Amino acid sequence: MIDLRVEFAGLVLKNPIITASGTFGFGLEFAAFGDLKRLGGIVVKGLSLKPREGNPMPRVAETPCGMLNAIGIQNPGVEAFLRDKLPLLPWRETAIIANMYASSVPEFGELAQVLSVEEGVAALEVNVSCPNVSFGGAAFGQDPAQIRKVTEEVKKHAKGKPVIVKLSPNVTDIAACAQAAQDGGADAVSLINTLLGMAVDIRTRRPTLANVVGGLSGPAIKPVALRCVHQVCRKVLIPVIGIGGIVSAEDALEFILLGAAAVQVGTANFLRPDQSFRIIDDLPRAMIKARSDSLGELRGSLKLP
Amino acid sequence: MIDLRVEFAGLVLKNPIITASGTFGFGLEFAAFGDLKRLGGIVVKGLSLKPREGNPMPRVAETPCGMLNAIGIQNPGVEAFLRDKLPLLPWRETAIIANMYASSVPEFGELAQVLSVEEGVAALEVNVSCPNVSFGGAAFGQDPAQIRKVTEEVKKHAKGKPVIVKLSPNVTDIAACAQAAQDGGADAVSLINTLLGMAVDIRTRRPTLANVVGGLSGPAIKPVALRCVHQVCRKVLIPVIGIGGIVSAEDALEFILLGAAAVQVGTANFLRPDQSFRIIDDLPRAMIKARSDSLGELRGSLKLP
Amino acid sequence: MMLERNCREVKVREVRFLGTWDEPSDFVELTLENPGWEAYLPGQFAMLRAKHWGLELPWGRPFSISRVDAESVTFLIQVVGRGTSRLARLRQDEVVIIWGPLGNGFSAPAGTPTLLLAGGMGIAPFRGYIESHPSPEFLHLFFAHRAALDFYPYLVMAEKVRAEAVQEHSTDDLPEIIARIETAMDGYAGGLVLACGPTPFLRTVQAHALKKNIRAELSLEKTMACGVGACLGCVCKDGQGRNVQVCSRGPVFPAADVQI
Amino acid sequence: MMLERNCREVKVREVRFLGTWDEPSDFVELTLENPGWEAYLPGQFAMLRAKHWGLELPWGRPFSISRVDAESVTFLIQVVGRGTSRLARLRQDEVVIIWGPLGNGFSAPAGTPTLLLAGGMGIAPFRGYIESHPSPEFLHLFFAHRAALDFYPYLVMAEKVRAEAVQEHSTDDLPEIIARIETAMDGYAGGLVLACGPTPFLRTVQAHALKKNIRAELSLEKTMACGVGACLGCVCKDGQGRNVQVCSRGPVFPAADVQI
Ligand SMILES: Cc1cc2nc3c(=O)[nH]c(=O)nc-3n(C[C@H](O)[C@H](O)[C@H](O)COP(=O)(O)OP(=O)(O)OC[C@H]3O[C@@H](n4cnc5c(N)ncnc54)[C@H](O)[C@@H]3O)c2cc1C
Ligand SMILES: Cc1cc2nc3c(=O)[nH]c(=O)nc-3n(C[C@H](O)[C@H](O)[C@H](O)COP(=O)(O)OP(=O)(O)OC[C@H]3O[C@@H](n4cnc5c(N)ncnc54)[C@H](O)[C@@H]3O)c2cc1C
Ligand SMILES: Cc1cc2nc3c(=O)[nH]c(=O)nc-3n(C[C@H](O)[C@H](O)[C@H](O)COP(=O)(O)O)c2cc1C
Ligand SMILES: Cc1cc2nc3c(=O)[nH]c(=O)nc-3n(C[C@H](O)[C@H](O)[C@H](O)COP(=O)(O)O)c2cc1C
Ligand code: FES
Ligand code: FES
Repeated sequence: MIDLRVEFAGLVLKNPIITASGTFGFGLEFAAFGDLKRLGGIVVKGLSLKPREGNPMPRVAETPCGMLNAIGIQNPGVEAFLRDKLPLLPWRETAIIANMYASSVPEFGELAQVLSVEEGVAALEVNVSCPNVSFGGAAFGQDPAQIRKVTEEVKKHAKGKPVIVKLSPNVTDIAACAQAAQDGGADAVSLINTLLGMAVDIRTRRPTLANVVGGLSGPAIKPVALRCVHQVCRKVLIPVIGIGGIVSAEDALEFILLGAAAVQVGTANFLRPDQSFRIIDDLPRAMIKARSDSLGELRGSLKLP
Repeated sequence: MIDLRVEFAGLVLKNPIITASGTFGFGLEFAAFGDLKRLGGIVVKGLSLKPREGNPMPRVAETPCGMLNAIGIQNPGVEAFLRDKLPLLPWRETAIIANMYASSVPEFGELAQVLSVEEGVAALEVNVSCPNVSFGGAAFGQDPAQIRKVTEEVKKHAKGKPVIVKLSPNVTDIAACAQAAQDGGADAVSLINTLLGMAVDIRTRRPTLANVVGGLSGPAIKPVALRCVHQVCRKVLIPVIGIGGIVSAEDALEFILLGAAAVQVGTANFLRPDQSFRIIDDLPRAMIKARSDSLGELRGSLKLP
Repeated sequence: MMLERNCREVKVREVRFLGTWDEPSDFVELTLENPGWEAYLPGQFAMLRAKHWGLELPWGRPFSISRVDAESVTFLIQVVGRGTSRLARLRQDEVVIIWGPLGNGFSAPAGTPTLLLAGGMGIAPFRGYIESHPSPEFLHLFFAHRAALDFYPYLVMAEKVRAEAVQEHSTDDLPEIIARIETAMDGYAGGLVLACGPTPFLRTVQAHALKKNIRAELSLEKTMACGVGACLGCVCKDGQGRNVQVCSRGPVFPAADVQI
Repeated sequence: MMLERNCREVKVREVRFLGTWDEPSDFVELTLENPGWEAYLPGQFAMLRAKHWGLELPWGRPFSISRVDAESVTFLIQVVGRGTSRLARLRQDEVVIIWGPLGNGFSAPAGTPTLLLAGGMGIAPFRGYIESHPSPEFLHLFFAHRAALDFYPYLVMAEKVRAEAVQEHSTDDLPEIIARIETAMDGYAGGLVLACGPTPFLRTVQAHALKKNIRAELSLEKTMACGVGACLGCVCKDGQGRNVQVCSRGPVFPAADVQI
């Protein structure tokens, strides 16, 4: 039996496969399709202080090997999450990571305060990269100075819980953003969030999404995600969580070879709702392809010319 | 018969379908597959002052709904192009656009000088966005001040030939780059060039491309390209040429609805070498879908909420 | 109906396509191996994806479960785009990935006069509804359609329950069709009206139901990415203006509780 | 051979798959309708793409033309990845997009003792080579293979020309196989050696040809996006160290003129 455990940023995960925010609901939606306890971790849907209805419909569109979403962080608010969802999740066995969305620096701090007292929350993921909200979101994520500020503020209220800063690829220099997160005290960075994209319906002559633009995810963006993770791994010392277009165990290993400590699986959960579990099942086989029985040995072992 | 002619930036094209640089060779490679005179235009492979061998192999990789390339502007040099290729092209009937690559501002000027005396060259496309060369290329393309400088320099030597500046999507604010090109005197902008990406082979534990990173193109990036064209069309007054993931006449119309004056077809030429000709054949049918018989009426007619 | 038990048993299955097709058609009856479902509620749906689709289409596609027997499950599919055209080209024994039954179903109260309003492919769920209803003699099917009647399973259904069909040849026919729908609904003021069809059709039904205070249930159609309530891509507003997932909280909603 | 004429006639065609397969296999003989080709040079290849691939795989796939007759063209395909596995699942009459014949071919001088060195699927072009050669009695086929011999068309070919085959069971067999290749080549010092196979195999042939000054031609394999010389993704270095496209300037190169 290959040991799939990974440890980083104060987290101990059964395996490096974490489900990505917004693509796995609050986990409970997937309990029928696999044993949630088997997951390395679950990042829940983005949470805000107050409930949010999100953007108007339509807010998803399928694109070649990918999809656009402009959900706009619809969520029941952090209180409802802590009251109605978290207790039902197997948080003792699987890392439940809270994905945080706020529209100002102090609000991020407040949210961190509320979440960090919860035993069931393993870590905080700071979404400074959502392209689907008009205020906050990507605005922070595209400016290293802001990233640093938000990180410091969250860290201040995190009571020692690991703080993961989730980065946007819609920037000229993502490594500089990662550096800013590290400077702000982040325990890890996760990347990438979605690429800003758009779809058009020539019949109606309207954007397919009511929000006009949305975030592109799925296999289509994996090459961009790999490049970003590569750039960031070479720049920062804190652990990196790789995200973007992962649908298979091989894909996951590609990110780990670049140096990622773990990965998140997003859009692949829509390919079929048991896909994250299948990826975990398949990891040992994929590791054999890479001629290794140790994730530690694989991590960062990419040979560069 | 629907009139497909488009006029912009001093160019008169039979139709808005132009083949994109680096994906259609010097045009001659495709003469067996369609009548080159039927194309709206041909942008030839990137040209430099001196011949270039490009990057080491492997330098292409297929990705989901897309591909990576790191050709590195292999080309026989501008002199050989003018001597051996241009005379064989139907430049009286179809706009032959020279795509220019140089590694410094003065070199861009020199190249423009050489090209602009040629009757057979309809316009100059300035590639300030190639991700596959270590010096120049994207370095210019990510800095609006540099874009402006290069544009001014090329414009100065263009002897009135239209100057099209080709923009990179690997930036935080592509509209600012377009603005810089306009400020520098560009007659049009074309976008997008490829997204910086990467692929990894877990068996060899090496990047698939010898150059490590490469440019992502194809249907996968169409949503990003549409978003960029939308942002740029709302920002600048000069004409915009839409590029990125176009494989069908419908795709082309999507860009035209956003305001593009014409489009370029790249990776689709690899789907099958007659694809650009098929797109032209199919345009009238696609226009019926959008309930129009006029490209002028369609252009920029997107209804925003 | 064992819905509770059933729901916990929703799994992703890979099943074989049992049919064959002689020629391409825009309306196909897709029969798959029964994925081990013991029960379902008519009105529920499943997400389908041919195994060979690969990655170009990352989403499954939702289809109403039309009927289920011990060996098989049947869907009625109209080809409208990329996914449906691929499904309509399946060959025998090809593998389809399926998860379901998903969502809720229509109410099926015994002994209640019930009007089934079907628009186009909206007829699909009513096939199984009729077959499993405790008192089919109380059912009345009203079917509005555009394509020729033999593209739909109308005739086999009309053998089992009282049924009438009206064809929309052009939009000029709409006022009359709407009038007939409303008249039919008026006859079920004390009973139940179930509707499944395109959104404009559902709006007609909803407006009349609310106006005349007729108990009605509507099955909604939205683009779906996950089908299990996770992506929040399929929401509609409930009576209080709050977003609810059509896939997991619907697709069937009381007409009074949903904004369409 | 009418190559000149033929080259001008290269077009993209949509042709039907004429075969059927009983069961999945890793080695398939793919026979398509003849796309209207009147002639080709053995060693030339074509780009193939099943029409139903859609957009996930944007590139066609290059395969040596194995044989052509008035009705059909045949390729020998080993399943190694996404495109070949899709081709090996084609069903009868399914449409394949094809452009070719592409590239150059092997020399076929009459009356010249010629050694055909095939490694694995590198045997494909020699099938047609043997059939169309002006003096097959001068040919000798040497075939190095890994999979069982009956996965390849070796036996039908051995009926027509002198032939020997050697199987590589493990890498331990390599030194002996290399020795046999070199010995065979030595017998053709005054003639011609043609080689098609994996790159390490070609390197062996090239090294010995240069050492012993034997005239040899090598058919190269590179990942190809366009197949027509446009993308510059398939280049190798020529004798002067300049990049040349394998698809349009090859795939066959004189052993002395190419760096592999
Ligand atoms: C609960 C539910 C039950 C359904 N039951 C049936 C059924 O029994 N039979 C049947 O034929 N169809 C049914 N549909 C509709 C079916 O899901 C769509 O027609 C199908 O997903 C289209 O897939 P496509 O890939 O062919 O189209 P695409 O290529 O994705 O799109 C083509 C066109 O169809 C539209 N479209 C895409 N998805 C949907 C959708 N979910 N609903 C409506 N329009 C859509 C697109 O906007 C586009 O205009 C149902 C939908 C839902 C939500
Ligand atoms: C001129 C030429 C003639 C050829 N003739 C034949 C033939 O007659 N029969 C035959 O079976 N094969 C032949 N090949 C090889 C064949 O093209 C590849 O096996 C095929 O393209 C792989 O496609 P895939 O989608 O299945 O693999 P992919 O999924 O694209 O890749 C799977 C693996 O195959 C490798 N690969 C991809 N493309 C090529 C390539 N062009 N050459 C070598 N390896 C590749 C990849 O690096 C990867 O390791 C020929 C190649 C060339 C260039
Ligand atoms: C429908 C949808 C909703 C998402 N919601 C969130 C969110 O609330 N917070 C967040 O940080 N990322 C969100 N994301 C981004 C994903 O977590 C992930 O970063 C992105 O989709 C790239 O990964 P993928 O290609 O594997 O999907 C969402 C993505 C999708 C597709
Ligand atoms: C193989 C290849 C080579 C390219 N070479 C050039 C080049 O020399 N100059 C340039 O400006 N763009 C070059 N490009 C970028 C294309 O012109 C185009 O901008 C990009 O591929 C996006 O369009 P597409 O998605 O339609 O391919 C190249 C693209 C490819 C795939
Ligand atoms: S389809 Fe994903 S929430 Fe309904
Ligand atoms: S495959 Fe494109 S140049 Fe050879």
